[in-house]
Amino acid sequence: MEKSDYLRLYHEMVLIRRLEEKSAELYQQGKIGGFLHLYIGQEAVSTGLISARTPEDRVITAYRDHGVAINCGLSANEVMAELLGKATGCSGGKGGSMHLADVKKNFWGGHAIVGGHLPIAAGLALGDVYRKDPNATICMFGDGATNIGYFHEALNISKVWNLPVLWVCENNQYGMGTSVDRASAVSEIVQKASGYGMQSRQVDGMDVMAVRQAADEMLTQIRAGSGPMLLEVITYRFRGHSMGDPERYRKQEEVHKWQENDPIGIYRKYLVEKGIASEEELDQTDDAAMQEALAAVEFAESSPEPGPEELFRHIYVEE
Amino acid sequence: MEKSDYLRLYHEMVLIRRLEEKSAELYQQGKIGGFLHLYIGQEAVSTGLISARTPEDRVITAYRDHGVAINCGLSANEVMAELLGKATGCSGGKGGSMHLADVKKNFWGGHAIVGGHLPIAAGLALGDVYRKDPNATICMFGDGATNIGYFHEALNISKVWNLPVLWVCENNQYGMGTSVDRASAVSEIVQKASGYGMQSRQVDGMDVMAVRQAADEMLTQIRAGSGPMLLEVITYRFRGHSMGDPERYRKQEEVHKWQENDPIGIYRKYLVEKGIASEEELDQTDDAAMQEALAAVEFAESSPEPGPEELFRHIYVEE
Amino acid sequence: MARITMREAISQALWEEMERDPSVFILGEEVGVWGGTYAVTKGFFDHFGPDRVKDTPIAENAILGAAIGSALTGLRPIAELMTINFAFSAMDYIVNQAAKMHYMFNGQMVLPLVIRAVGGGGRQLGATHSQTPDAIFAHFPGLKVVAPGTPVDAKGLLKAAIRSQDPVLFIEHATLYQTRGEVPEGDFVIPIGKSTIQRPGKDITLVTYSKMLEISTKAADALSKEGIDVEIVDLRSLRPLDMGPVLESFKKTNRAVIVEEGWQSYGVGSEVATRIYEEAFDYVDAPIKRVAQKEVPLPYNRTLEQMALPQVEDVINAVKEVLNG
Amino acid sequence: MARITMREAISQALWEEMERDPSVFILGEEVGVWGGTYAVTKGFFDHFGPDRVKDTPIAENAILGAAIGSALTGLRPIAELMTINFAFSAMDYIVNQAAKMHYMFNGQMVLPLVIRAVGGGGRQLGATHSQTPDAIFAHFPGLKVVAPGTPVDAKGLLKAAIRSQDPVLFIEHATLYQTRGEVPEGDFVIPIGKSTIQRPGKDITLVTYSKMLEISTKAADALSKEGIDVEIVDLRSLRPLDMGPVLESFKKTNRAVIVEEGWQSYGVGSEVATRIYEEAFDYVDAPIKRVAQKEVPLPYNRTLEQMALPQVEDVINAVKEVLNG
Ligand SMILES: Cc1ncc(C[n+]2csc(CCOP(=O)(O)OP(=O)(O)O)c2C)c(N)n1
Ligand SMILES: Cc1ncc(C[n+]2csc(CCOP(=O)(O)OP(=O)(O)O)c2C)c(N)n1
Ligand SMILES: [Mg+2]
Ligand SMILES: [Mg+2]
Repeated sequence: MEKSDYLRLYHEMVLIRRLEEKSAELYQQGKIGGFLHLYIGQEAVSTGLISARTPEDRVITAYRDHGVAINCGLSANEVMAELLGKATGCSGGKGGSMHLADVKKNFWGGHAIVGGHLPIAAGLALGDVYRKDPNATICMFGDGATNIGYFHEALNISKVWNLPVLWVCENNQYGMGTSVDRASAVSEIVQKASGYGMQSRQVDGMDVMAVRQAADEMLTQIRAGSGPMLLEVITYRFRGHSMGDPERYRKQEEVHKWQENDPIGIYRKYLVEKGIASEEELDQTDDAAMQEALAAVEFAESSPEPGPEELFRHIYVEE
Repeated sequence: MEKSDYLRLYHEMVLIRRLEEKSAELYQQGKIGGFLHLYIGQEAVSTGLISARTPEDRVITAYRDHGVAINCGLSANEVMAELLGKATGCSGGKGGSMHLADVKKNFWGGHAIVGGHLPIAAGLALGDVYRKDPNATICMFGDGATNIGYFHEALNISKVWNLPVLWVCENNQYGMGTSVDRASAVSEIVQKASGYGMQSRQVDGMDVMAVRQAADEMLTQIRAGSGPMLLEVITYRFRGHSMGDPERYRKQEEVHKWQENDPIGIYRKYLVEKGIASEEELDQTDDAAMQEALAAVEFAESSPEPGPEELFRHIYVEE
Repeated sequence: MARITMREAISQALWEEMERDPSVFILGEEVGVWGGTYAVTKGFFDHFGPDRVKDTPIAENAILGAAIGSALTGLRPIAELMTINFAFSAMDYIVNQAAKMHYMFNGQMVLPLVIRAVGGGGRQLGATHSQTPDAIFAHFPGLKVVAPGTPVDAKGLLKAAIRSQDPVLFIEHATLYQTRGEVPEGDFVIPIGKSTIQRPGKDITLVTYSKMLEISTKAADALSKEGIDVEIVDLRSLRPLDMGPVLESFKKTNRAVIVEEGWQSYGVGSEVATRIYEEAFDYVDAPIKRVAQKEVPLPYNRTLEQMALPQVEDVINAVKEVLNG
Repeated sequence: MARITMREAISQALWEEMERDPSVFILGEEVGVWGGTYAVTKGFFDHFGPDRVKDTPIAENAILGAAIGSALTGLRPIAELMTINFAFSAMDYIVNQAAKMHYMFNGQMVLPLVIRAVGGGGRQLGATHSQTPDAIFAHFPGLKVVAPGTPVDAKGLLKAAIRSQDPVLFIEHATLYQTRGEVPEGDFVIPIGKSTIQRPGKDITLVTYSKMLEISTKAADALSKEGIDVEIVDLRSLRPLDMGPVLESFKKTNRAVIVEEGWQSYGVGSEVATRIYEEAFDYVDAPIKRVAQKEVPLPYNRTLEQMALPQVEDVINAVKEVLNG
């Protein structure tokens, strides 16, 4: 990795953080509607993961998708505009926070049915296999999603058909208010791989470099034909499940303990200690990210709403 | 086990065989309609299994249910009458071959949606737990059913809630025309237990005593609060999936090889070799079973059809 | 009589039935520790404990399967689907298991089961999370489908559903939880399968249910200022569908508009309209009109979403068209 | 023109499209080695190989999810549901994913996808396996729902579905596979979304589709002997629903009966009837009648099952009632 790569990852993580802080404010102001699921605390996961993909590798995730979108190369502007439901949003304002996507950047969305996108990920990978394209598909989902039937059918078929999928479980300890041990028969999600005869690995999701390395190694094998693998990433969401979560299910001390392991702080420390970047350089990146976030808000707020004719567009390709 | 117990099991197995042979004839004559899934070759599984239950233990299975019904104590008459759609059938002629049941005998059916009855089995067990009744629920299903989401959700929740269920996979090598290795990521179904942190065991399904023993040991633990367990029973269906199966997916030699391990033949040999019963006694049992099967056909054929008023009965309890 | 919210009314019904009958219990995602994502079961977990207020994994099939199975053993489960959109993730249990088992096994199996599901659009939740697909569930004999529009109906009908021996899908509209209304104190039951006149009038019959009762009432208020006297019939349940009050009203007014939140095609309006034509043809003075959701997946953007949903204006216009028709 | 069966017609459409376009492939339970449980894809596996004729586990969500995902990458999957009843086991993929993705992502995602599903009752398969729930799928904008009644339509419409850029649910009636009809040799396409007059007549309009076209035709034959001249309109697709030929016919005959196999409530008949009343009210000479399945889960017993399904006699009686109405 070049220095610029290191800085790029740092920039992405900080940008995601700032964008989401801003979006929380806009939500409070009623400018964002619907559900808003913040990724704050989990930025190292998608940042590390996506940094290991080639542009041809496909990415698909659940509704907690702001970070992934940024990592996949969507602009802060089009992400923020989508949250505000504007015509300039990446989904034209029709999708909202849970449905970011940019097919040209191989980011296949943002999906709101828990686990529902896993079988679809298998299909994306099947497309590559069918055409003999040596790409991988990265499919991210939460710990809660591993208990639904979709997970089972998708993992099973991916192994039977030897599909090039990296299944990535972001174990942030809770599905809404239900801790892993109250919802899953096994508390180590990696253990679920054995029911599919699948290789698996567990990694610290607060350490972007660790995530990147694991993803890199696994994706390399997958692209070479190893078949699907399961990666469990241990992480934590610092905020509620979505805006308005009463958070009765966890203690503030627990949150604070995890916050001490802020993935941005850890990475910053790593960069400085390894002599890759100076505090000043990182401060500059912080500032740049803040400016970008503010500009995105400005862009989104001043963007036009989709026109009324949009209501009946895109129901079908062929009317 | 008393001698009469041994003979009872032998009688059940032979009776199932004869009844099904007869039902195949009646199907050819057009007297049975719909789907007819024969259990021939698998008789040792349900016979051994159900022989280990207490009357309070609940039993539920898929559409391949004639054997289970007999083992649960339904009469040959009411089973055969149901196959012919008669008013005297155990489901009043409304259910047919796939929907035998007798709630009073704790046989909760016959279910036609693959894997669909597994979550329901979890519910039956939940009922017992809720009332603190120390019963087990025995839930039988095929190898093919282990690939559907229902299986996953049911096994997971049964473990999370520590439900007293004995999950029994009858691995007869195929789901319709698809062999286990073409459908399942792991060819040993027992291996799936590890994804649920569940105890499991594999047993020879052609050996009724082996099945009985495994079931007995596992049920005893389950009733004592061990939580759910998975039992894989290795077996084979000698006939097609249902009537009219072209059987393009397997070789006749394979079928013949398995037929050499006829569970009835094996058990008969066991009884004679152990000196538990004489050939003559077993011949008598054979005859009795044949008579019972013939009488059941006679009963069913001479039974009345459900009257037209039945069409609108039982849509709701409260109209 | 107290003026309480729909949320309180539903909460009371659940609480009282659980106090009354120990075989009643609740299961679903976030019903326990969280207190229900719409706060309907707030406080239940602490009071009734984890065995009677069961948090589940995200596994809709397991939830409904467990509900069905335990109902078969004589319990009275109330399964909560966080939103009705997730019913599609466990559709088989609703229309192919719960709706069929009593009949298919010749009455042997009895399923005293309630499935509570939160429905409706209007909160910018996007296309997959904003549906009002009530009609498709009502298509299936064997199931009862209830969707109250007022707090009192919610309480009385939910109690009836819990005490019913049959499987009931009970649909609560997310944007009605704050709606207030008079609800008698203490125990009362409103039988399932009875439409009712919510507002008497003589010029035209509005047939509606659930959230659209609110919209229809606002339209009626506005119309009354123009001297148009609207009668509103609330279906309250889609199966059984009680046409009695609808026909009675129609035979008086000879004109009708049907207002539903879901899509028009193959929806509630078409069924009700057809039944009116079949059973009161000679009373029809003008073609019946339907007001329904535009036939699009519901968009996130607020303006577009509101364009797609039936508005008070739409009802007013439809009424005027029918009166001039 | 050859007289071939519906099975052959469907088989030909699949075969020819796979020969024509390498991005077309088939996946589903028993479509390969077995040759399709209704023998529709017999011989395909040997000819096209396992990559293009993919046997799947029993996992309807994986089947439809894989179809959707691969369609997104530009392939043209044809996913087979062994019967439409199993659609309930993967409902979300049909109504909440396939039907919504193009819209929700603002046109970015394109899903050239066909879901073939075998539907219908009449073969004593019992309540869970005998349904005709076509209307509930047609309720959802974003999906196209096609259900042909003749071999030529089956072939032409299936080809159109395969070439379509939109997700299409293609419903084949199990008891029509042996039905024969004239089918032109070689390539031809019948556009989706066009109703058609299958039998011209002047006294009354029968609106129907799929299997009920056969029943309606028999009824028309019988009625013609009594001098009653029936016009039959075949809807062919339920979404888009093309009312053009229906209204044209109705404006001529002024009387209609709608014949569908599924349950009456919230079904096809109510939608079509309501549309006729809305769009041709002044032409109505008598109340429109619906013939449909009795509102019961379909029983196994043959006599009861046939009692529940619409019969030729039912259509004849309905026609006479409308003519005398
Ligand atoms: C099928 C389905 N059931 C329920 C929900 C409601 N729901 C949305 S997010 C969520 C929790 C998911 O938890 P997890 O998979 O761990 O992801 P996280 O939110 O922690 O990122 C639930 C229950 C849904 N969207 N889809
Ligand atoms: C959800 C669902 N999908 C498909 C089917 C059709 N089907 C009936 S039996 C069967 C094979 C089941 O195989 P297995 O579970 O191994 O049981 P076996 O028949 O071998 O006893 C299939 C695919 C069904 N009934 N339900
Ligand atoms: Mg989580
Ligand atoms: Mg099998």
